[in-house]
Amino acid sequence: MMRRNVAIIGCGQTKHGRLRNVNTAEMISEAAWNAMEDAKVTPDEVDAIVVGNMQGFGGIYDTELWAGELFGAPKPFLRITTGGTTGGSVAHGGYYSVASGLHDVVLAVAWEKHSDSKERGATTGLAHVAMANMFHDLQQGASLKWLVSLVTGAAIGVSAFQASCYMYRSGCKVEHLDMVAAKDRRNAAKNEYAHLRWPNCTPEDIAKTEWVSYPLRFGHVCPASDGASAVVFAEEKIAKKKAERPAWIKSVAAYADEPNWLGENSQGTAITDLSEQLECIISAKEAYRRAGIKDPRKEIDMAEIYQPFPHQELMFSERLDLFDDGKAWIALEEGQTEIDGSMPLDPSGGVISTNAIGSSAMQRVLECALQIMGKAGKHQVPKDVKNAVAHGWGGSVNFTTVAVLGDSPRR
Amino acid sequence: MEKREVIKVTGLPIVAGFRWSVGKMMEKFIKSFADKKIIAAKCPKCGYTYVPPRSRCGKCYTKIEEKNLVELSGKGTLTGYTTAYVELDGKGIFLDLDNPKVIGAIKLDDSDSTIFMPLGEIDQKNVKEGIKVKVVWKEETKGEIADILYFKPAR
Amino acid sequence: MEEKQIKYKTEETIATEGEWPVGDYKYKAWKHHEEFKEGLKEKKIVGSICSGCGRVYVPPAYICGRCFRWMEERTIVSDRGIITSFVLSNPMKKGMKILGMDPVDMGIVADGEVLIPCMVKFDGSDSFVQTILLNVDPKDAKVGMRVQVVWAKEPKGQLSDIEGVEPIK
Amino acid sequence: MQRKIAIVGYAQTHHEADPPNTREGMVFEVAKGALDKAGITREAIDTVINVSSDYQDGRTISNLFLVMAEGAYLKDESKVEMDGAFGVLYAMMRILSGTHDTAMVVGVTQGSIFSPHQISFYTLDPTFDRQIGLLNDVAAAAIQARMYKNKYDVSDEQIAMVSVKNLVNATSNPYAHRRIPKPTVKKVLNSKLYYDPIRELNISPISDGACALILASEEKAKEITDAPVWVKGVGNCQDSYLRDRNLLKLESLETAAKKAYKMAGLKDPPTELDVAEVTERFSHEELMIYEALGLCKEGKGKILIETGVTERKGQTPVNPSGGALGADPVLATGLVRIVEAAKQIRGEAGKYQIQGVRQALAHGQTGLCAQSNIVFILGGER
Repeated sequence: MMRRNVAIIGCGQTKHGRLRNVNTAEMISEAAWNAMEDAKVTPDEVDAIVVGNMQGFGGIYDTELWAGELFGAPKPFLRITTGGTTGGSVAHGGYYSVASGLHDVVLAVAWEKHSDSKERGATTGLAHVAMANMFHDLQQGASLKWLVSLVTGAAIGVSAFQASCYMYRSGCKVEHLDMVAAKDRRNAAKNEYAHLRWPNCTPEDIAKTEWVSYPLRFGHVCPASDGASAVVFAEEKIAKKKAERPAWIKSVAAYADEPNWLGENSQGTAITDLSEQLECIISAKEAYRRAGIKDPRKEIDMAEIYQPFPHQELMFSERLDLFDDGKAWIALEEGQTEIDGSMPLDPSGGVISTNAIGSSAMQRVLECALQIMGKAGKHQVPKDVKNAVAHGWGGSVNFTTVAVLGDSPRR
Repeated sequence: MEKREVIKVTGLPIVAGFRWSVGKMMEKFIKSFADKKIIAAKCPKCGYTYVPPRSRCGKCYTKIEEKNLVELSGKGTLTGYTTAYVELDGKGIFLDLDNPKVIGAIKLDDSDSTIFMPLGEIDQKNVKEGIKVKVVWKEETKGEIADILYFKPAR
Repeated sequence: MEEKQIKYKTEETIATEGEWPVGDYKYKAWKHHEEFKEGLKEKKIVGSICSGCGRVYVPPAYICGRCFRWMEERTIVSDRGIITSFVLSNPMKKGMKILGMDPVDMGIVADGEVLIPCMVKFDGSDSFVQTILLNVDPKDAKVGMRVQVVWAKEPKGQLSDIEGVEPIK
Repeated sequence: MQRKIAIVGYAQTHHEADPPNTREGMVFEVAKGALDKAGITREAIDTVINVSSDYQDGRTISNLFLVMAEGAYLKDESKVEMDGAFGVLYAMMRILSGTHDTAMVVGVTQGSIFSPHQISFYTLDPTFDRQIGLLNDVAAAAIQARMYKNKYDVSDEQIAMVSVKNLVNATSNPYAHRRIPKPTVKKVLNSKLYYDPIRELNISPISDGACALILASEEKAKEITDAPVWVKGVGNCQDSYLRDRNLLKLESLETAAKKAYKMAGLKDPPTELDVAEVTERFSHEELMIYEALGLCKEGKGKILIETGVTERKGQTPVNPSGGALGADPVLATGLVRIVEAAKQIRGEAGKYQIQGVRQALAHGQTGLCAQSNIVFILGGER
């Protein structure tokens, strides 16, 4: 069958940070309107809207029922919500909406407003992922010491354990995590939409921050941001008419693994290495196959990786087949992953600098699109970006979204 | 098969709390309650008037700014209603009400939105679509949503 | 150092409040932990074994998603295994509040104690169990370390019967 | 549509108030059931769409724990957090794009663990309506029912007749939840009053339930089954928020239906549709649905119910399975409607089979007073 080509023709986002002068509806609509204006389309030209956020964080259920009119309702709406990968999944939904032939122009919007939660940071939402399990364990006579160890030791959830696994697997050291964090904070300083910006940040600066729980320091951890991002997808003819240099979606893939941490109500799962990330390996493989990419290391020019914690940038760059398993830290040491390196990773500063969870994986797609369209401004990578890969990660370390974007349609 | 029995798991008494920033338009709206005023946002293009105010017209997508805020009289027409014999307890249980409450759908004069507010000082028999109603404020208003007590028949 | 970081912030408007009573859900679960706890009473670690792929899940799981079938059989795995990952807490301090509790005051942990939450893969199982690494200097904690269960003196058939794990001497 | 798509397998649980089953158990039961029905194994599925709600399940990212039970291990997976029928739309998009050939959609809700009515309260504008604290899905529906009654002179008895029809139908559906012996108008009008004029038997029950459905592209469908049910048309639309919407009609449903009819090539839906399965959370809503679907003129829904047009023996039977008033596992309900419509086409509806069904409609909805609607047109012949 003939496949329909789909491109991103416009991107919009809010500044990220603590946005206490707008309500959620206004925040979402700002990003949506920025994207529509960038794409030079009006709501009347938009056929359908795909939305998503992580509902537990903002305390509102199906926010678009209330907020939809500010950016396009009445219209077909589709809500897609998959945890950390939500933004990536929403972008995939936007792609499929157009690729299906059911719609020609689709707006995809994703957001989070962490500051609406009374608890600090993202704890409300994150705790709720495990809440049902925790209640169950306590009812089954788990000790208070175990609970305290869970809450204090693993305050940042499963990621610290994952860092421990990854460091054992790859031989990388905490110093490498410091280097990743410093690089991303410097990149973020060039991105006016980023939440946490730290010009001239050095690994030594990061190393001076306190431990959250070893092996992760405060300097390694993402902030809890408010913000929204949006992109407009269009079919080939419209895309060519509306955009000078559209960012073509060559493929998307989002494979699910067994939950890596615990199963439903703390049943065992058959995974012991949190850094294996089989779902990412398969998603990447499928995405490259669908995009016609044979050698990602040669054909991919840059990547936006979902890395709320620095070991994840290294780990996922390997799972995305941009480096050998366990060897990304060597590329890091050689400066390959810098903004002017041979394989720039997260020139936007990534999730480690800006984490409005529901929007974060959408931001990766948006940032790749900006790089291809040449609209990334101060954090535009110096080399010509022909193909880019956008990654999202979430669930209980078992969901991955991958999108391959390019400067030309898939042949 | 008997192995697959099911138990119920109850939680700790934890409540997730939220505090939603209301944005500039809503802030004006709520704060003006202190002066016993109800304001609305009138679309500069199509004229549709939103109460509570919002920053973008849902009908023609025009941006609405603070200069487009208008003051309403606090009087309006009842366009629909229901008598509530139950109410949710916040945990999902419908509790019986000893004194049924009347909820009114009210279109305030010079506005196009419908707001859903309690009705008071009215006999249930007299609740009818089309009757005129007006806002009843707390004696001392502070600029918060609770300043509005209910709506009552206008005459 | 903090001052070098720029964090984006806006002025504040007023806020309205609301809640979500997450503690009021009445979840449903299998009795998998009942089976697990029965074993603990006799210092045994029970897992479920898939008749399709032979994987052993600890605590018992009911569905093997790989083979797409129920797991009816149960098996006992060793109480020895290896550390697959661990993290270190900051030293516990008096006055710390965790879920509204002061763990030092309550005698749950010692003042200055560093907790080592860890994941252990018991020999004969394909899962990890999250527990605490005990009786070891935090500096000596390592992934790959051989450990054994520290059992409660008198197991009562509850999850806390496994107090943690310690290095095998 | 750029590819033809068919329903090739399905399964649902027996919907109940509080069955001794877990979320995981229900999902596994229907996923396996749908595969068995289609006569294929998990390996034949390309992509899986989960339909569930974090608020309903009390777990953030609730779908992550269901990956294994729904057969999504190492599959291209996603989750739609609306009615299950929207999940089917997304699964269709994935097949239509040419990326996938087969898809499984699994929807699940356990009303027993937390009330969907409370969750409906969380959809309100948090800066105003949620603070006033009066509205929820039932209260909003009551205001709508009252407006509708007054505008079109509809009696409580006529509205109760919808409940009676669907509850009578539910008695012969083994999967239905609410089974009351010999439902009558009197029983409905004597049931507990919630928000006037809405009584207990005007409201859909709170159910635990799951439903799964397998879709396939034309080529795959023909390999899998001799009795594919083709998706001939689909349309969806979301209306404005409650405050700025005309509550007297379901405009977004009308838009959705028109789109679906056009795609399916229907010119005169009332005569061309042999049966409809719709999501009526409240009995008055079904009358409004008749109107929005174009089965009758505005305000004339009462005539269809009075004259028996939508009875099982009528010209256009609506909800022969008992509809949402018979069982409402919220996020799975629209999915169940599609399955019930497909069963009618395949002649597998048992005691409530309508004779000679060739074309059927299924409807799902999300939001207060049916704010977001989706319509499917299914057909048996090529």
